[in-house]
Amino acid sequence: MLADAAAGLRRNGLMAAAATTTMALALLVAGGGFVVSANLAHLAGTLEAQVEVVGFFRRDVPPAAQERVLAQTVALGGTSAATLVTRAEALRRLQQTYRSMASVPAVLPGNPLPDSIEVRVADPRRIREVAEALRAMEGVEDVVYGAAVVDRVIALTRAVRVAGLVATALLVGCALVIIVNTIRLAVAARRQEIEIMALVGASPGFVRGPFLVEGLLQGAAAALAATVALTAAYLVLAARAAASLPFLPVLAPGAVLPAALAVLWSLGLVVGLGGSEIGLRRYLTA
Amino acid sequence: MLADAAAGLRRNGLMAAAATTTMALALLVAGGGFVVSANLAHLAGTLEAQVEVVGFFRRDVPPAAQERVLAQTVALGGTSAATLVTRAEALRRLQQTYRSMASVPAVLPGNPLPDSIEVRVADPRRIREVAEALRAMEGVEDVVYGAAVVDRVIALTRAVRVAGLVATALLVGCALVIIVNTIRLAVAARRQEIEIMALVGASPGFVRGPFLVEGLLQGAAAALAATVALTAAYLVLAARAAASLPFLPVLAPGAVLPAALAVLWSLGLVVGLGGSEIGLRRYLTA
Amino acid sequence: MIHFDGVGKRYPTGVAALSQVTVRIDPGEFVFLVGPTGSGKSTFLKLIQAIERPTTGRVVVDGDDVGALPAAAVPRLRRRLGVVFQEFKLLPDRTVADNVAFALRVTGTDPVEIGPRVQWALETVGMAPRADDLPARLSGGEQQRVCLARAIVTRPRVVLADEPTGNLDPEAAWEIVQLLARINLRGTTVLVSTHNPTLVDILRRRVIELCAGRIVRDEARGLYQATR
Amino acid sequence: MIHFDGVGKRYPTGVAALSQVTVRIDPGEFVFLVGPTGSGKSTFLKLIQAIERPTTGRVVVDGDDVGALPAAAVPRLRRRLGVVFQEFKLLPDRTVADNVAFALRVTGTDPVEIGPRVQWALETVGMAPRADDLPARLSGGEQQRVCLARAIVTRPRVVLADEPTGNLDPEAAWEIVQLLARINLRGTTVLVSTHNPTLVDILRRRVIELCAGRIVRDEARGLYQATR
Ligand SMILES: Nc1ncnc2c1ncn2[C@@H]1O[C@H](COP(=O)(O)OP(=O)(O)OP(=O)(O)O)[C@@H](O)[C@H]1O
Ligand SMILES: Nc1ncnc2c1ncn2[C@@H]1O[C@H](COP(=O)(O)OP(=O)(O)OP(=O)(O)O)[C@@H](O)[C@H]1O
Ligand SMILES: [Mg+2]
Ligand SMILES: [Mg+2]
Repeated sequence: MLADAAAGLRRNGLMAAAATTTMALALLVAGGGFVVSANLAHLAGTLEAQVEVVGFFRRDVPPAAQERVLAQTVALGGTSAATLVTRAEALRRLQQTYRSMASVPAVLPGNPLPDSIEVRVADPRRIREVAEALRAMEGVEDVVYGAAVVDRVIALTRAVRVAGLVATALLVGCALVIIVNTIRLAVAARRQEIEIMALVGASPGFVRGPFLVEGLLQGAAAALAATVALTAAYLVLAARAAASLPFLPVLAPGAVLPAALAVLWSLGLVVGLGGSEIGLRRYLTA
Repeated sequence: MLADAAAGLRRNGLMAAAATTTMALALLVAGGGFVVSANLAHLAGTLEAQVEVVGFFRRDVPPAAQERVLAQTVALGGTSAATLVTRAEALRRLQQTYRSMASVPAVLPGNPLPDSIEVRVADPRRIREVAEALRAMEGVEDVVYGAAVVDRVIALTRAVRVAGLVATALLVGCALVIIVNTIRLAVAARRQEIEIMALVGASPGFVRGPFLVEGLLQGAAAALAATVALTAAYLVLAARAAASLPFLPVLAPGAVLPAALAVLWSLGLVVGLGGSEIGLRRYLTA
Repeated sequence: MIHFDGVGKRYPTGVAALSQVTVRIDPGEFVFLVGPTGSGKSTFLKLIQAIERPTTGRVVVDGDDVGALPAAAVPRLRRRLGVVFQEFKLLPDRTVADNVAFALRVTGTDPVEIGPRVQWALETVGMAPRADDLPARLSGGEQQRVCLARAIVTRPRVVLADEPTGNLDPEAAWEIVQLLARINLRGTTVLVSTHNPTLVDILRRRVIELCAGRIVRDEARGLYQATR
Repeated sequence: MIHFDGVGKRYPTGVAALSQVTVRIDPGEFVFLVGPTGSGKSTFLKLIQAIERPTTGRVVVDGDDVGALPAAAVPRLRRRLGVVFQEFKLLPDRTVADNVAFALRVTGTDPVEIGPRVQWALETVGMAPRADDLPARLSGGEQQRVCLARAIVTRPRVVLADEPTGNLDPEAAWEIVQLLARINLRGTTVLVSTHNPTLVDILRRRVIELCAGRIVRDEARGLYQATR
């Protein structure tokens, strides 16, 4: 049966080549969509991880009390990191940002900034809760968490995830329809062959067999080609991105390619087989 | 000839439907790629427009001298905006950012911040040049422009533009190959018809005509379907994005759809016609 | 073997191709099916193969009610029949040998047997030297002989031949009919539709004449024309 | 009209289908082309239509050297010929009337003329009642008559008919040949390949006999068999 399928592919060279190329391209588009969407989701996650709550201490709170607040905060759960920042450190950072303030210490009688605690929240939707708890703690004068920024990040990450999913689903759907149509056309071009097979007494299984194996082989060939192209492209692009955009979090090839290739291969094989089946059904009713 | 083409499409209903759907989907993917890439380029442009150079004045520079610096800066060319920021305004902004500094005026003998000039540069690659010119001006003590941030933005926007172009080119290329293959398969399924036409003395033009018109009609139908889908999707998504991500610069439908649809229609028509032509050539050599 | 019982066949277009056909063909018989163009000969043969189903009456082949045969049982029926189609129906992209071998592979014949049996069938019809040609490279008569080779290669119990000599010169036609007669001598039932009076008149076998879908004559040792 | 001058045709497979064929057919002649299966009759007719090109010699039709005809001039040649193909070559997805009309539309006939002329052609071959059927719904003989209708509908100056009676009963065959003879009386050159001795023997027209690609006989008022 494999030999039959191979012979069939050879006889219908042009048609098989056209169908396989089309499938490979469709799979590549779907796989590319998957990879891009995974990276967007990763970017969203990274953004979320950067959202933080800052609590300012009253000027009279001693380090020991600050340590207690830190412990209580960690005990709250839902935080991914919490650190104490002294007023000296805060001034240093401010001076770094606004270089012209380098002269402040000389001008001022002392450092006007308060000590603070910086908390990163694992899930940005819990940020309000963490902020309230922090505000209620002893010695904490004020809590800042940039509500607007948090809302933006939450909205952005949700949008990015939804857009990624929708785009991938759309591309996969398109790939599916394109592949099924391609195989259906290829089968239509061979309806005479199918009719004659039935007339000399081939069982539906015997007629279908080689076509299904052909479909499977085409699916596999297309998936292979798409695998090579996608892997090569991603390796090159990820390396480039890492070199020229170090601050952009690009997923390591090992972290995203296996899943993308799994999608691509299942799509290729299932559709190669299913497309042949659907294409055949039309000519096997008699 | 139009009637012939329409009759041809009716007779080959399933095949024509399969080919047209495939084309529509391929065009949709290509058009979607174009729209997304245009938006990424727009985002990159917005980021670039936000890069700015800040010059700090010595504390003794009078407003008139500051105005002269402003005029000289604008005269430099390559800037898209330049404004003077008084030390009072600067302090207000700082207090807005760091709420705990609300108490600073009470604590301090005076406002420690300098007057400044903020310059937006049209092309971020010219930023260094502008910064140097500003630094050389009379009364300017220091110039800050976050070289690291500028480099990042330049790298990011270049990456985004290249990625957008590459993705669009790839998707358009895929759409092209897919469409040509589809039409070729559809023509292959009708080689008998083509052969008989030639045998009864149809001129190549007469044989080709209806097929080409059919290809053109299919291309137009596919482009129409893709137009409807893309426009609807973009209107909905752009409205959504504007509502929930007000800070994300999404291109107005009127700004991006015309170009995308032009790409899509030219692709649909040219490939519908060209694909038929290529598909036919094989059977008209005899 | 083959039994038509009050069979009528009306095509969806409204054409009544056969009406009230009742006839019995016994194992080992040799039957000529004659009649003018459009009288229903091909339809008669198609009903036996379950390519078409009767609209009234019953067609029984080898004990199976063909009209009521489930789709899954049709291949088994067709494998027991060797058929020469009026329109040849050769696969255009396979060689002559492959076309003939095809009928064997479909029935799951032992692969080592296929080669010799294809060779035998092609030699029998005189097409062995063209085994590796594609059908499009053969003349009409040559294609017809390949069809006959495909029909007999499975050594079926029944051979149906629809106009198997239409494209053959008288000599080649006579050889083919003699071949069918030899096959018949081995016990195979043979049913041949033909427009060739000479063959029918020389062989003098059973003749069933159709006219406008009805059996108008059924003679044991008939001629092409009814003897008035 | 048609002039073969030392024509040889060797197919790429190495088969020499015609060798050293020299013959002249004048306008208004009626010629039977006979010979055993595979003797080169169809090849002879294909050379006239520029479906195949001669490997040696010249084929001249109506003053044109067909073997050297540029591809762009081939359609003009074919439109002057009315052809009945051995394998019918009807478009399976168009009605009988559309198939016949097709030959007219190809030649750019005035659309208002097409209907009546198709009607005339179908009536001439007795297929007018089936004008709206698809070819697959016709019997073999009916399809053959549609082919003939398509060949004559353009009122060509030459009609080539390859085995036009292979699927017809003797009566229908006789009608078709009489029809061809009537067309010939109007001045049309007619070239018919056939395996039917009766037709040839009754009509007694010019007979060209091919054997293994060579002309072995060319008689003005010949019989199917050479008279010894
Ligand atoms: N699939 C079909 N649909 C509709 N009508 C059909 C179909 N097949 C055959 N017919 C009609 O049924 C009648 C009998 O056809 P059939 O093919 O059985 O004739 P036949 O005796 O084989 O003729 P011939 O000698 O020309 O081959 C004809 O009028 C034909 O047009
Ligand atoms: N396209 C082709 N390629 C190779 N060989 C061919 C081709 N067409 C015909 N032949 C061979 O050329 C020879 C003559 O064929 P042709 O079709 O002219 O015979 P014919 O006289 O028409 O026979 P028939 O009466 O059986 O139709 C045959 O041996 C045939 O196999
Ligand atoms: Mg018939
Ligand atoms: Mg021939």
